[in-house]
Amino acid sequence: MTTSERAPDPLLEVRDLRVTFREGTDQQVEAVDGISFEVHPGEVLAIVGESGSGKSITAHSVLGLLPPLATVAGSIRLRRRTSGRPEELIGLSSGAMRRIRGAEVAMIFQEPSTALNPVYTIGWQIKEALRAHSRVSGRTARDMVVEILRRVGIPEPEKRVGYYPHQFSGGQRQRIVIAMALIQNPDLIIADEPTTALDVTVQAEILDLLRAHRDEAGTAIVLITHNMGVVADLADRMVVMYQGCVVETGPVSEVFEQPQHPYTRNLLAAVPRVGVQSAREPVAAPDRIAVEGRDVVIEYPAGFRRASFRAVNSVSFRIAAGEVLGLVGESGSGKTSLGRAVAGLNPISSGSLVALGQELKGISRGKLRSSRKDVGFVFQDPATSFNPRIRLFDCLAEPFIVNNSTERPQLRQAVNELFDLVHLPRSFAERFPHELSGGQRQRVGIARAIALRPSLIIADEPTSALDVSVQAQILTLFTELQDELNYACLFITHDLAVVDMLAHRTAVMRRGEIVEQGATREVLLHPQHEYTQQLIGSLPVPDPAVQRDRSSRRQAVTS
Amino acid sequence: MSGVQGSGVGPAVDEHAEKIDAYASARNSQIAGALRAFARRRSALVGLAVLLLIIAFTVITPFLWKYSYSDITVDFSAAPGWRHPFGTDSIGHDLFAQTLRGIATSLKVATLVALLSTVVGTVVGAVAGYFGRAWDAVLMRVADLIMTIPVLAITLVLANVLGAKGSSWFLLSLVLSAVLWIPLSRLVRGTLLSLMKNDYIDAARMLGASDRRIIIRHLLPNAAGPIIVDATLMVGRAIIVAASMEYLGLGIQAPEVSLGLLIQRGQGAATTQPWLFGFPALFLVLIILSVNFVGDGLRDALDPRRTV
Amino acid sequence: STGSSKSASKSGNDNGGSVTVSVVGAIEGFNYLKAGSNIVFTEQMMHGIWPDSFTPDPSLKSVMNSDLLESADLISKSPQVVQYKINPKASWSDGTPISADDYIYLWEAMSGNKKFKDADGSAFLPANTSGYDQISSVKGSDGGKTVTVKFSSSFSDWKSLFNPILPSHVVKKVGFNSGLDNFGDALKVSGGPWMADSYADGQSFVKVRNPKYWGKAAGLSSIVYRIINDSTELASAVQNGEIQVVNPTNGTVSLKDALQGVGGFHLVTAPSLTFQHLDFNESNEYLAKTDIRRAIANAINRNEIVQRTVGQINPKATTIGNHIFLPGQPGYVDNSGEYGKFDAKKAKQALLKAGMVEGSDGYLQPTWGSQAGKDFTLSIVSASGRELWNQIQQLVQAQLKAVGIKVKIVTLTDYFSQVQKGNYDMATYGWAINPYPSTMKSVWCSYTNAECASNWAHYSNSKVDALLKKATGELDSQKASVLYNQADKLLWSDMASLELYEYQQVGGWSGSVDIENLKYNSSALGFHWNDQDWRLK
Amino acid sequence: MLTFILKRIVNGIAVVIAASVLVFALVSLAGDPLASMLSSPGASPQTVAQYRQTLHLDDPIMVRYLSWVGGILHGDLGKSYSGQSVNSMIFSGLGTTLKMVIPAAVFGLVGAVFLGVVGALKRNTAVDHLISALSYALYAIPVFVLAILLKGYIAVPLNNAFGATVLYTIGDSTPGVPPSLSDQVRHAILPVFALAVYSMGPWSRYQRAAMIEVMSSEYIKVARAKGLGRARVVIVHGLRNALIPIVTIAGADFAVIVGGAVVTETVFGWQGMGRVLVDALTGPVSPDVYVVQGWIMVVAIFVVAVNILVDLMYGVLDPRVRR
Ligand SMILES: Nc1ncnc2c1ncn2[C@@H]1O[C@H](COP(=O)(O)OP(=O)(O)OP(=O)(O)O)[C@@H](O)[C@H]1O
Ligand SMILES: Nc1ncnc2c1ncn2[C@@H]1O[C@H](COP(=O)(O)OP(=O)(O)OP(=O)(O)O)[C@@H](O)[C@H]1O
Ligand SMILES: [Mg+2]
Ligand SMILES: [Mg+2]
Repeated sequence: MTTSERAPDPLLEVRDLRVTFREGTDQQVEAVDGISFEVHPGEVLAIVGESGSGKSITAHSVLGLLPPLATVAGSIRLRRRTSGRPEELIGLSSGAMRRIRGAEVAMIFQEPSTALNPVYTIGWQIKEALRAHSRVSGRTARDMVVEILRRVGIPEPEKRVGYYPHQFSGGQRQRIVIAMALIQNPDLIIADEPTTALDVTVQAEILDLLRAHRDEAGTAIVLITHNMGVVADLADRMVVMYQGCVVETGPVSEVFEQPQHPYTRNLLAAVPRVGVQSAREPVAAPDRIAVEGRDVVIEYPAGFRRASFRAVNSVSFRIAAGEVLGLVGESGSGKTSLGRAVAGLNPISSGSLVALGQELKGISRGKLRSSRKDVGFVFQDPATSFNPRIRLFDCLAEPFIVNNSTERPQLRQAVNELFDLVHLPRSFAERFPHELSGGQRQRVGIARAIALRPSLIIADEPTSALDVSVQAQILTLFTELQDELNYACLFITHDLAVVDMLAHRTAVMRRGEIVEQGATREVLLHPQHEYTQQLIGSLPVPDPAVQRDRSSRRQAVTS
Repeated sequence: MSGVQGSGVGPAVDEHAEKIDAYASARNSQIAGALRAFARRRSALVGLAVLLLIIAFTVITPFLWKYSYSDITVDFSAAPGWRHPFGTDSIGHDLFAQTLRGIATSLKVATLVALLSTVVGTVVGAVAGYFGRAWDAVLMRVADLIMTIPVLAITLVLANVLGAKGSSWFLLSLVLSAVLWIPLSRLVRGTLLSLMKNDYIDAARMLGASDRRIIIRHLLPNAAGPIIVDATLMVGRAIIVAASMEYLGLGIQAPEVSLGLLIQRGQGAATTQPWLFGFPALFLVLIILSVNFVGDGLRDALDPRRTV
Repeated sequence: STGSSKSASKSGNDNGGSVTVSVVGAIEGFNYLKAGSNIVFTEQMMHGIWPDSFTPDPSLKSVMNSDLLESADLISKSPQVVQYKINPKASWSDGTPISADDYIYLWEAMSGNKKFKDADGSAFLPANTSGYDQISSVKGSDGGKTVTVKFSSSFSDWKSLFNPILPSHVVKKVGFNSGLDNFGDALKVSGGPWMADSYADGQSFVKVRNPKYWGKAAGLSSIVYRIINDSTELASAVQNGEIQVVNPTNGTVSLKDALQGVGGFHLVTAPSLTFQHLDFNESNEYLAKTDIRRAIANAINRNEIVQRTVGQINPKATTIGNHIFLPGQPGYVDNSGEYGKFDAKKAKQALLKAGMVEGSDGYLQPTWGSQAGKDFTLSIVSASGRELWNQIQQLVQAQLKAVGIKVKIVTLTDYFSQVQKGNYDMATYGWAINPYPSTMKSVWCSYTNAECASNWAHYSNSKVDALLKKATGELDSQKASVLYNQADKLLWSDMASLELYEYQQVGGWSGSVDIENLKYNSSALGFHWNDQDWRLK
Repeated sequence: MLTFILKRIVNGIAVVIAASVLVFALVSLAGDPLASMLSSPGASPQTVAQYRQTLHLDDPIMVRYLSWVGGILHGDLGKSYSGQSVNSMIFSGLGTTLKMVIPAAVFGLVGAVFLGVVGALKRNTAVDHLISALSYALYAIPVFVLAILLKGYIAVPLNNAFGATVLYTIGDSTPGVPPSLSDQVRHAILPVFALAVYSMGPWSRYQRAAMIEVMSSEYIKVARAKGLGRARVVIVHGLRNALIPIVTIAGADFAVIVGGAVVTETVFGWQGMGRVLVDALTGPVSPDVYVVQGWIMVVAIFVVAVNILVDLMYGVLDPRVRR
């Protein structure tokens, strides 16, 4: 079932919904500012929009899960299972709302690691959901739980029902959360970014699971996401939100083809696509080597209640001067560990790692410190990579002060030049980090990394904490600067499209090992290793037609 | 956030740039914000006001009041009245003067303890947290030791060892500090360990900053919140421990006066001559209460989450 | 006041009922004849379990225990020989007769003579050897029922000896030094109207009627001692009916007020045989001068001190005028004369004459000695936690300031070690004496003499030495008193120390019980001197 | 988990040994315990010298320490300077103290949990402010002040009103009568209350914070979205998780409660551990090294044991740390 049958009246109808938050005594924040949309039975409706645009608030107001400080106005009508008639949800008594929750409308949350209560077994928690609304005997309940776990693809469900949440991986936990929603057999599932925290390969599986359920049980799904690929994969219709308002609604294919609103256009344009931006040619003559690793092993020592752990297992690679090496791979595969080792922030346990002519294994503290000024590091999270108590001027002046490379009077000049380089107004120097937006902060992060004109930069997922549109700008800046300053770069990301845009060469990591490396174009177009192929196959493409095709092919392969 | 619908404005990078002037005026926004957050808590403000009032009162009144704490007045065992607002004790001390003196002693002890243990605790905690290894191991063992034996027992033993010398307020402060710096050093160590997970520490390392610079410029200022709060709460803790010691007959001794000592002496008369016990107890409770309110206000004000 | 009590009850005539008596302070073992365990309250608790030969009555006259002894006579004066005839019926509760062996054993234990050994072969550790160390032999005859005690030199206070006697057949086995430290079977052997029944560590002690007692049975069936830490707990405990009898203890004004505030309480305030004095350490170069000591004494208004301290506990409290006897004792005479009078003008003049000059801020400055040219400063020490002592320090400080002496108050936790080492200028503490004047000899005889172990003040006057020696050997108490008082006159004129007042005890019993025969006695026994006669009405 | 506990025990033993050496040295050097024996006239200095020898006070400190350790290895904590068995002093004291400390810890914990949970659920309402004010006040009133107030202004008037002793103000039981539960309870109410209240203040603050944090967590939202009733969400999902931090804090604070008990015992005339220590430090024969030593050892071992117990409990409460 790829298109939805339009029932005459909608399952859920949201009209002119407004949500305001009281802040302090007199301030009001309008989180949702008069939005309307509807969901029909069996339909998948995607709600997209930038971070903070009110998507989650909208979802929460349907189930009356807003915090007490929020005031809701407007109308949310749900066609009740019992009466078959629409009923107003706003202002419903808590008892009545409780009977709707789970039974008729279920919700799946973004963060699988915190959505399960850590102190109860998953079987207990699913059973609790089941028994919240129906009288089921203990044995039957248990059988039903095992059955639903099997359906969402948990191996050995008979045994695993007695496990605690921390004994599952992130993807499995999300499946369990979904199982918990499915077991109550609701008419509508609201999924709030159900795959954002997951790897692409796992994401694809979760999406398949949701699709299968919709196809089998005809459940309507509201899918909240900011990932256009996910929308293209699963949704029938979409709602685009921007700053608390709906700016555009329509069938997915129409919106993708002919976006009306400038924000939608902007959004779609900013989405990185594999193979669209031309991958960069490998550096012509890799004669000068910036980094060379041979059989690098990184181990984390045993600690309090923890065995020692080998995060990177015998990895060899090299980066030529002026070359960008993209490092991709699933979460936990050891990318950050490797990047930090190259920067000298983590020691390596065995093998050899030479960066800019300096062997890092067993290096002394003093030598390490002096060699670091030639290496820049751009951190993933712009929020924690700045000392909140230091003005940006001091922050950017620090590299010069620490290395005594610039006289005091010239500091101002040097900092101004940095601001210019990353296209920020010089006046930002007087601000504190929290007075900047995430994208701006990441620019300053890049400025700090290039301050001493290093010949090597390590960037650890520098854009994954940012919105797509901001991400695009940062990536452009990065390319510009690399062209201009011609540093060698280890660029860590989990997004193949980003690699495609930036990297001359690409290495793919899995479980502590590099399974494949080569020129970016080669790796992306002709993946050799099975895992690389899987990775590329799972990547949702922000084009409904293409993505539908891809996912049905993928399903054919996997089933 | 309103009225943007349909305006077609994309998320411009330099969206904030025009508002630059507004920001310039809020340069000291951190301090100002902290002050505002502090002022928003009425209990903290009241606590601060009461504390300052008590301190001012204690500092000024001895110059104006006709009796000194050590004077033996004509009246003895007198109930509160015009001549002696808090009454007199059985040999004729003016209890008002004595209570003021007791407050001063207790505050002196508490302040010195807070200062000393904060400085020592911060330095040791920072070293242990930052350099780890042997430093850390030693600190943690000492901390275990102190956590295992009740603070009061340790201070009792120490005060007893110091004998007569332990009865001066200065040495009493040393005794208390010798014990109370430890929980603070644990706090600093813990705070540092968690701060060190922040990328900006690694960023500073990448620039080649020295350990000293990282500790002083990047770690301690960010740990200042918990440290200041703990130092404030230490004031209350020190007052209680010192008063308990005095109550048990160790620590400050007559003719010096402290609140604990006054309470200890007055307790037998709690029902017959309630003023002997009541006034010192009242001030003791007031001081601890207001110090804790201030500490709590500071906790809110210095909470980094407030600014994010 | 209305709090009824369960324990103070009397049901039927056979059962004499029980009362709960407070004991303030820790118990350090039960053998109060042993050094380190000789605590007044222990003596009171154990009274009537181990029999006394003599007991002081309220007029402090020593009265023979006629249940234990048929007679006790001085049969020879030179050498002094005393003969005790033990009641033939007297026997320990385990059946062993009380005999001369018990007297012999006690002498051996208390003599301080190293030739006698305790059960484990170590030397005995007696709390007080005075008198026993003058005995040359103790012999039994008449089947052990006659005891003959021979002294090597005369000892006038012979009635202070053998109070009490211990069951030697038991103590010989378990040991004098350590066998009676913990409660056990050894303690259950009684030779008096009472018998130890039970002890809860540090919490309570119960003594019950001794069923085997040959004399008049105790009036109550039991006395429960409730051990508490601090006298401030007393008032509310009495008010709640948790305690019926407040054992007289050195009082404070607030304790007296608090007890007085308990409705129906029979308050007893009376002097004890402990007196407070101001001690001058004559190893201080200024205090070594009699003129300066006298001047200081004249500068001190003793009446004011009494008024502001014990006077508020007992309005009858006065200053005392004797270093050896206390008011109430037959030999007491006020010998203070002009030396004990308050006369600040005279004091000042005496100080100026002794080589002091007026300094800048009202303080005198010596023209000689280590403090020449500086404000004349003396320290006065006392122990921590002693409220009364601290109060006297402060009063002395204020009064001496008026004549230009600066007094530095020092409060010590290890007070006694410091005082015994002589690390002080002036001190204020109490001497607890028993009704026998000979005990004060060790305080006033020459500092250098070994038997004068309690003379920490470095006082030395050969005339006093001679008089005291003669007095302690004088068997006629009238004559002895005269000699003691001659010595005391010298002590006053030398201003060896300034006697201040007797401690005032505060005690009494709750209105909820009506106890017959409960009477205070200023000896160490307090209420307990006749506790076998207590009866509930 | 087993190796973890073993490690804790070894660590605890090391701590106790270090404490004993340190305390022995400190206390032995602090003043002459026999000085006050001479404070009554007539006491013989020879006897005191003899006493000193009997107690081995003139032996080198190292020798005395080792002989004490020798005794310990046989489970004998030695004798106090006045001859009593330290074992019996301490264990009788410990029994008494535990009768106060354990109910106080339990009552304090239950009270704190209750106040904290109510405060968190009624966050920023008048009820919450009232509870906050109460917890601050509780924390600010020193135990001995509270105790004096309780005695003078609660127990006495109450007993007068009933015309019988309903609440006792001294001791842990009535001496001389057969022990009964009601008697012990009536003795324990005031001290336990005074002591419990002392920790209740700060604990309720922690509990409130923990509860607020838990209630804002994702799984609470999930539980509500499942359609569970409010009570079930709060108790089964909220409280259960919010108990984990408070248990740790209460365990770590156990030494603090014991410290508070030292004072409470003094005020209420209980002859517990606190009095054993204070008497050993300030009594007639003091400082009494062996008693202080024994005290520190026993309390330290006890606190270590409680902490290990708390760790075990932590494992029960939080499956994530189970092994
Ligand atoms: N409890 C709250 N109090 C005040 N403001 C809130 C609260 N929760 C959310 N908001 C505000 O409401 C707006 C919408 O938030 P919402 O969580 O719906 O965004 P979102 O679209 O889901 O974003 P994201 O993609 O980051 O999850 C934001 O500006 C947010 O700051
Ligand atoms: N400090 C550490 N101590 C112990 N194990 C660690 C530590 N840091 C990381 N690991 C483990 O090492 C493995 C590799 O971690 P790493 O952070 O390098 O992965 P990554 O590829 O960067 O993952 P992600 O995409 O999630 O950032 C993971 O299993 C992780 O749990
Ligand atoms: Mg959201
Ligand atoms: Mg990473």
